[in-house]
Amino acid sequence: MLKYLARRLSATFLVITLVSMSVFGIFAVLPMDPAALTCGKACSAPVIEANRHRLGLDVPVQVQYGRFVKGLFVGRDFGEGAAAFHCPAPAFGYSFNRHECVTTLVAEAFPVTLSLAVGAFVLWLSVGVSLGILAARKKNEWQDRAATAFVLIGTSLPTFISGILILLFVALKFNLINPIEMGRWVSPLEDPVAWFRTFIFPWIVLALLYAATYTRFTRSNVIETSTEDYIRTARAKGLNERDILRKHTLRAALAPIITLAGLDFAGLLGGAIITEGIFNLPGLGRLSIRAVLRDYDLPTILATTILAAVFVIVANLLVDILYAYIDPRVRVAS
Amino acid sequence: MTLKPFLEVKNLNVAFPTEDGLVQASNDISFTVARGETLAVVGESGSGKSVTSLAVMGLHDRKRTQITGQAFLNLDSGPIDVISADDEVVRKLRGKAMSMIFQDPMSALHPYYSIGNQLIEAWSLYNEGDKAAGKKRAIEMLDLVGIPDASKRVDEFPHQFSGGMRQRVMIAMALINNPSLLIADEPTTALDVTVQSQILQLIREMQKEFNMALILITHDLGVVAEVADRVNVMYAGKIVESGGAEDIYYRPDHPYSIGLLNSIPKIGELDSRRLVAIPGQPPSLIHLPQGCSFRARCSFSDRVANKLCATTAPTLDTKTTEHFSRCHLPESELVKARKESGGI
Amino acid sequence: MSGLKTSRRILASTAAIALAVGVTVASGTSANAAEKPVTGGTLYFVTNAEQFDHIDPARVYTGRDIAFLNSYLYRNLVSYKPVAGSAGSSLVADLATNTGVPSNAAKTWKFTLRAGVTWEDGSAVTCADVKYGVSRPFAGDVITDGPQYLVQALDIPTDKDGASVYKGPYKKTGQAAFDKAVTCSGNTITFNLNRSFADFNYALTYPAGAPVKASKDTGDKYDLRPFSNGPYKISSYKIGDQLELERNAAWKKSSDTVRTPYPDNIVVRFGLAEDVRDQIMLEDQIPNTASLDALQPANLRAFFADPTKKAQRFNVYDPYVRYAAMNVKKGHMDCLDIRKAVFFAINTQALIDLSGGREFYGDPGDNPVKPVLGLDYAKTTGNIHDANWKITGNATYAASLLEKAKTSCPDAYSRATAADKGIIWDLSNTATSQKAAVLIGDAVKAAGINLKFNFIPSGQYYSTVQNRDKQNDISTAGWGADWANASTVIPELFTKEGGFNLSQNWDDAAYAAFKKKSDATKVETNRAKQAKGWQELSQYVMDQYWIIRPVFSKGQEVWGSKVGGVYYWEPQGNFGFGGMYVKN
Amino acid sequence: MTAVVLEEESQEIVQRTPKQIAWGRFKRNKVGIYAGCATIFFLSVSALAPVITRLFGVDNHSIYDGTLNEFAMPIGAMGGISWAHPLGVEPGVGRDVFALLLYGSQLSFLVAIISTVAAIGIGMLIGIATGYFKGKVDASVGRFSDFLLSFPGTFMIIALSLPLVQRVEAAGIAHENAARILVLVIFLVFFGWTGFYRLIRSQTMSLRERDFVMAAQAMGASSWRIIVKELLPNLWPTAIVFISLSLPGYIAAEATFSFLGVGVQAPASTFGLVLSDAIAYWREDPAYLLIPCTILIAIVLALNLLGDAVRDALDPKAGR
Repeated sequence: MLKYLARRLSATFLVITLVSMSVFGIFAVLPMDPAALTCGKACSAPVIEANRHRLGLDVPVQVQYGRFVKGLFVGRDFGEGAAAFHCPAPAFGYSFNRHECVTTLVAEAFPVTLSLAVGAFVLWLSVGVSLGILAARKKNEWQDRAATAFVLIGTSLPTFISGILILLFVALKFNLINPIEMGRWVSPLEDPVAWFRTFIFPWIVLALLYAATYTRFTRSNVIETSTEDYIRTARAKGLNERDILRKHTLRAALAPIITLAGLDFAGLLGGAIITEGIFNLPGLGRLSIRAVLRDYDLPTILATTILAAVFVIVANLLVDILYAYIDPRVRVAS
Repeated sequence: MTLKPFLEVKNLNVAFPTEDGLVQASNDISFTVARGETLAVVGESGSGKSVTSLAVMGLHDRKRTQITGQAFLNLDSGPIDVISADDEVVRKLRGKAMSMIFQDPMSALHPYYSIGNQLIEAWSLYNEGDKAAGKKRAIEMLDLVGIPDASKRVDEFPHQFSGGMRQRVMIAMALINNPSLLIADEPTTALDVTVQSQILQLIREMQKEFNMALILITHDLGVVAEVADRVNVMYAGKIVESGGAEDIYYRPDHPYSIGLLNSIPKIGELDSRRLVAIPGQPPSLIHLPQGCSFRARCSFSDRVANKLCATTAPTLDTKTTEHFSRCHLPESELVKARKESGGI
Repeated sequence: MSGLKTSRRILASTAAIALAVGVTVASGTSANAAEKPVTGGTLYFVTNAEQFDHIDPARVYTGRDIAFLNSYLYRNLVSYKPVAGSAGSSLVADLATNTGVPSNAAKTWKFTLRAGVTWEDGSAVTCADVKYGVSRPFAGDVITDGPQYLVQALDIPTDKDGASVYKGPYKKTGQAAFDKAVTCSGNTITFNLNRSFADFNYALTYPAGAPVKASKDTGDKYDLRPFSNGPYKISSYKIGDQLELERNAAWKKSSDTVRTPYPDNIVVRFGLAEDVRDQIMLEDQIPNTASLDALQPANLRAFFADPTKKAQRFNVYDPYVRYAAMNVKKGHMDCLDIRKAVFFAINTQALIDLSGGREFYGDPGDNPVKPVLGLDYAKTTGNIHDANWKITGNATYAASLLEKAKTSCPDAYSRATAADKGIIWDLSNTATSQKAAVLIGDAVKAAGINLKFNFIPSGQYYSTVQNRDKQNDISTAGWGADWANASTVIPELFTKEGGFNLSQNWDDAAYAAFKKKSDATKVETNRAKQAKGWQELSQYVMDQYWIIRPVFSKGQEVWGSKVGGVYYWEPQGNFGFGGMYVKN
Repeated sequence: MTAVVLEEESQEIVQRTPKQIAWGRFKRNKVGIYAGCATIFFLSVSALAPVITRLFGVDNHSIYDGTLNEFAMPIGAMGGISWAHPLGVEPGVGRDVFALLLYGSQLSFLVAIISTVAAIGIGMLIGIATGYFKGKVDASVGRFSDFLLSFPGTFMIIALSLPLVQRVEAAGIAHENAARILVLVIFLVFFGWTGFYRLIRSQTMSLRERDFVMAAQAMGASSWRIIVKELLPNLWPTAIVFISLSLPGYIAAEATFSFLGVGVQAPASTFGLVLSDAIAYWREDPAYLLIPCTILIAIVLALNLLGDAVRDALDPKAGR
């Protein structure tokens, strides 16, 4: 197990390195010129040049990458003379458009996205899994049909539509949110009620989409597992149906959901662009979209992209470890 | 036989409604089996062997199955008809009064739980006592079924066991609560030939040890010879022949039984005779043909007068209670047929 | 909305305004003079924007931001008078005791600082602070985006690229030259300029000339937390979230004749979705709120149609002229007939309707200079006064111009008509622009012109089109004068040195003469003569069709029922923030 | 029970081909039939957009004078619905919404179908190759697909589409909307093929161990022949199920991206563009928002239902 962990960890580290290098490379070869884009109104060639230097884009991409990596470990200095300042490690760079170390921006945005992801995750997992189990148990009965209808509506509604409809025709129309506070970050530790009110509609929108997938997935897994020989064995032993479902069917049927859920959750941690946009949530998704569309803020773009990838990669690792914990076959085989 | 039967099955029918029609999987099945007795049920796959025993165990989904008839378990407290009894009543019989082991030991154990865990779970259903007591009993049972180093292996997981070992575990699990009836559904089919006989041997020992009624389901008549007291031969959902093991072996009454016997090799005769497979496919259980359902595959049907096979389904000939069959073929022709097909 | 972000502000002249197309200013309601302002409470502002473009005084350049920050956070040597109407355009002394004393043919300007003005930490605002503040815009690598008037006007040598030898207070390169140009003597600061600059004090209404305390300067990060010497100070500012102001205890009413701080707290809420912002205003959900943006056109109409909201809105001509700049660089729109053909083909009416109609969007204009500039505006001839011009577009006439181009400039003709080529028009990527593109495309197609559109993300629009290599044939734009002189319009828009030249016209045959006249007009000291020069240059620009279909645009502001004291501050084209209070 | 089902199937195999069985199952699924009809309706209506719009006497580029009031809002109830303009007119401009959506659905279907087919083609090719030949290539392709999965695809499409479109245009490969569609499709395929690849790879690996493939190998059949004759026929049901389940996803994705400003732009129009425009008018002209919403949902729903029915018919174990 330890050896397995060590191997997985080193592989993960390698993938993270590769991903960050590719992201760097991809954004470096594109014909966008952040120096020109952020150079302001009085832009001339020398100003663009100075700007390029200020942004650290006047050196080859591998040097930029080297600085980036170094900054992650020891921090980074920006500016010159009396205007110089330091971003402490882990420094993802400095956003000249927002006058902040990117790490600070990310650290401010992360709790928002985390709240969004966790709440939506809990909601969709509980709704999706319980509906899926219900539908499987009541196969072909009205409960199953209702769950199927829910699944279909959920999967057929792109989030931008459900988000807008819920925002415009429910939340705003019936004054269910305080519009001026809409999307404002409130820590759940300080004001749990306000936090809940901020996130409930975004949670619903995201959960609507994901819960449908999970209902479908759970339903078919439970049905499939129910036909397994070992379920028949459990029944032949004389176990009652409740225990069979709880101990035998669900354990096996829900294990694959861990993989799915882990990756979906990690994907959300990278930022839910559309939902955050519609509900005004200052999370990672809005941070990155703003960086792209408003001012092409390269350090922020790089940081959020790499971070989103790292979330998925790390989730992959965690899911595998968790799976090994749950499924003894994986544990020993590895 | 004068033993009081432990299980009495009377006119059992099992049918599954499907989109294509009603599948009549078990058709008018009656048999008995007593404690200490071994009943072998033989037939091709799909002949209704498993369906019948699953019905006895109450393992069919009642919503999707039509079951009629009766199956009495003669318990000390009095007989119970498991077909008409409540689900909950039948559930409490499973594992205790009757147990079952299945064909494929590879998939019959839950992959996520340790062997010990699964055994203890079965044990604790009918026994008071803490986990340690359950574990002690589990190790004891594993020892009994011949798992070496049981006290250590009890904590291992199914995938760490070989097929034969898993089947031993299954047997240990089925017997952990001293059942009166064990149904072994093709317990050796999925195993290596060398292991097969060990497992059979084990089942037989266990039967003696626990004085159980044993129903051994198999498609392999060869297996039956050494262990069975009685044999039921099933075809297309019906019992086509029933009798003592010797009767079936040496005096098979039904062309299908004859065919089955011909399809197994006999020790010492390996080279002298070709094995003969029964031609054709079994009929659809949805639209059973009129007349004898084996007719199409029977090489002797032309010897029956008046095309009787095509028009009338043969009934069980119950002239003796020990050996009977569903066949129109006269006794004289039978003797001939036995001879022609290999001189049994 | 329209995606036309305008970069500068305009000053309305005090003179009577002659309007081009006979529409008078739909004046907004102003506060009831009899009503007594209330002190206390929290005043909210809502906006769709994620942030103020800048709040570092050296970098602020948009009228709204200047008006806001100047009313609450920091003080300049001189300010516009915080009153409604044309009186608002006059200068008043603020940090200084006077509005500046010019000498040496307006090449030297002296200001004497008022006593008793303090920073938020209680320390006095000194002449050195003003000097330091003025030095910051020279650090072009740190202080971006701000106005360049001081950098250009101060008497400091330039290198061969035309850049000042002084590199700002961070690097201190060329500090001696700066120290010579700006000198402090006691409470008097002297600016030595490199040319006669009769309205230099107007340039100092920009906070780029405001004091900055050197010890509090954090370079780039000063844009998040400038040190206050006004009646409020920043208690928190988070981009994309909100800016909160609280009272600055160190500010003394006695030292400030300009500001009237009524609310206890001021909160600007950023990044609200447009629907949410509109909802708040339409339903008066937060009555102590004013919107920093105009509402979406459809909602704007609803708001202005509601008689109960009569006292919560105004609708005025804003400082801007919105237009389409023709890139006349060779290979682009270098053919006058084609430029004219596009202009005459366009359905101006439909475009104006799309953005709110004449009532809210504005009127077709005939000049890069807006009538509110008074002196410098005169009705031009040609363009919208041409007999062939129709407000809904004149495809037939446009086609005939195109036909003329066939011989006058065959290359441009083939480009404009060939199916696989076509003229490319830059637009910022918004829903309204996409629709405008449909309207424009449909109209010019009827004349036989093949027009394509390049949609640029709105945040990057101006930086993209100002990149001379990336600008396409036609770019939508907007501009407002920096103060009441077309010297902040014509040279900025149409000379190579200008800060906002989207015409790239310096290779145009007509350019040399234009440039010569522009330079001469800029240094003309006789204001009447100068105005005449700008009028003639405007006519010239319009005759060359370097810009087409100018619109003299309008702006709307709305506020909640509990906000009082609102007036339109003409020189800033925005709220007079200082007068606003929260009603009981 | 298991035994019986097996028997039932073995019985049927004798009598009917798998295709017939699947069709038989599909025919019994009423919802699937309705969804199929609806899908055919939507597909043919959008394919015939030029004909149908002509029948209605409208088109998607004309600006209809007199349909808008002086505020550029549609005259008449429900966004200006009338006999002449069955779904109303576009506020601000005055084009016919029905024609806009018809042509828009054409583009949506185009993007979705090309993306699906390309993603499946690539996934199939690589899946079979890696699943059949295994080895180092398999391992590295597997890693690469893991690698791809970790990228935030949606965000990267938004971040990179503009510069990529410029590249495509500069290279003269395609222009304007064609270039935008090309880039969008490439992106969708680039991030979309991995799912199908994994599925096909694992199926190929299991098929590879099946007797009939072993037999073919033993008989000395070439790899190519085995792939074409033995593997492909057994993989097509998976492909069909995947196509029918992916299509609605791609339709929704196209709408989402054009909503976000990636993908086609004016004067062309798709659901996403119309919806992003309609939000500004939701108070004054809710029909302009709700009608395209409803139609888009109906299309995606029909495709989803059809996909479910196809899956049930071809792969009954997965759904039931």
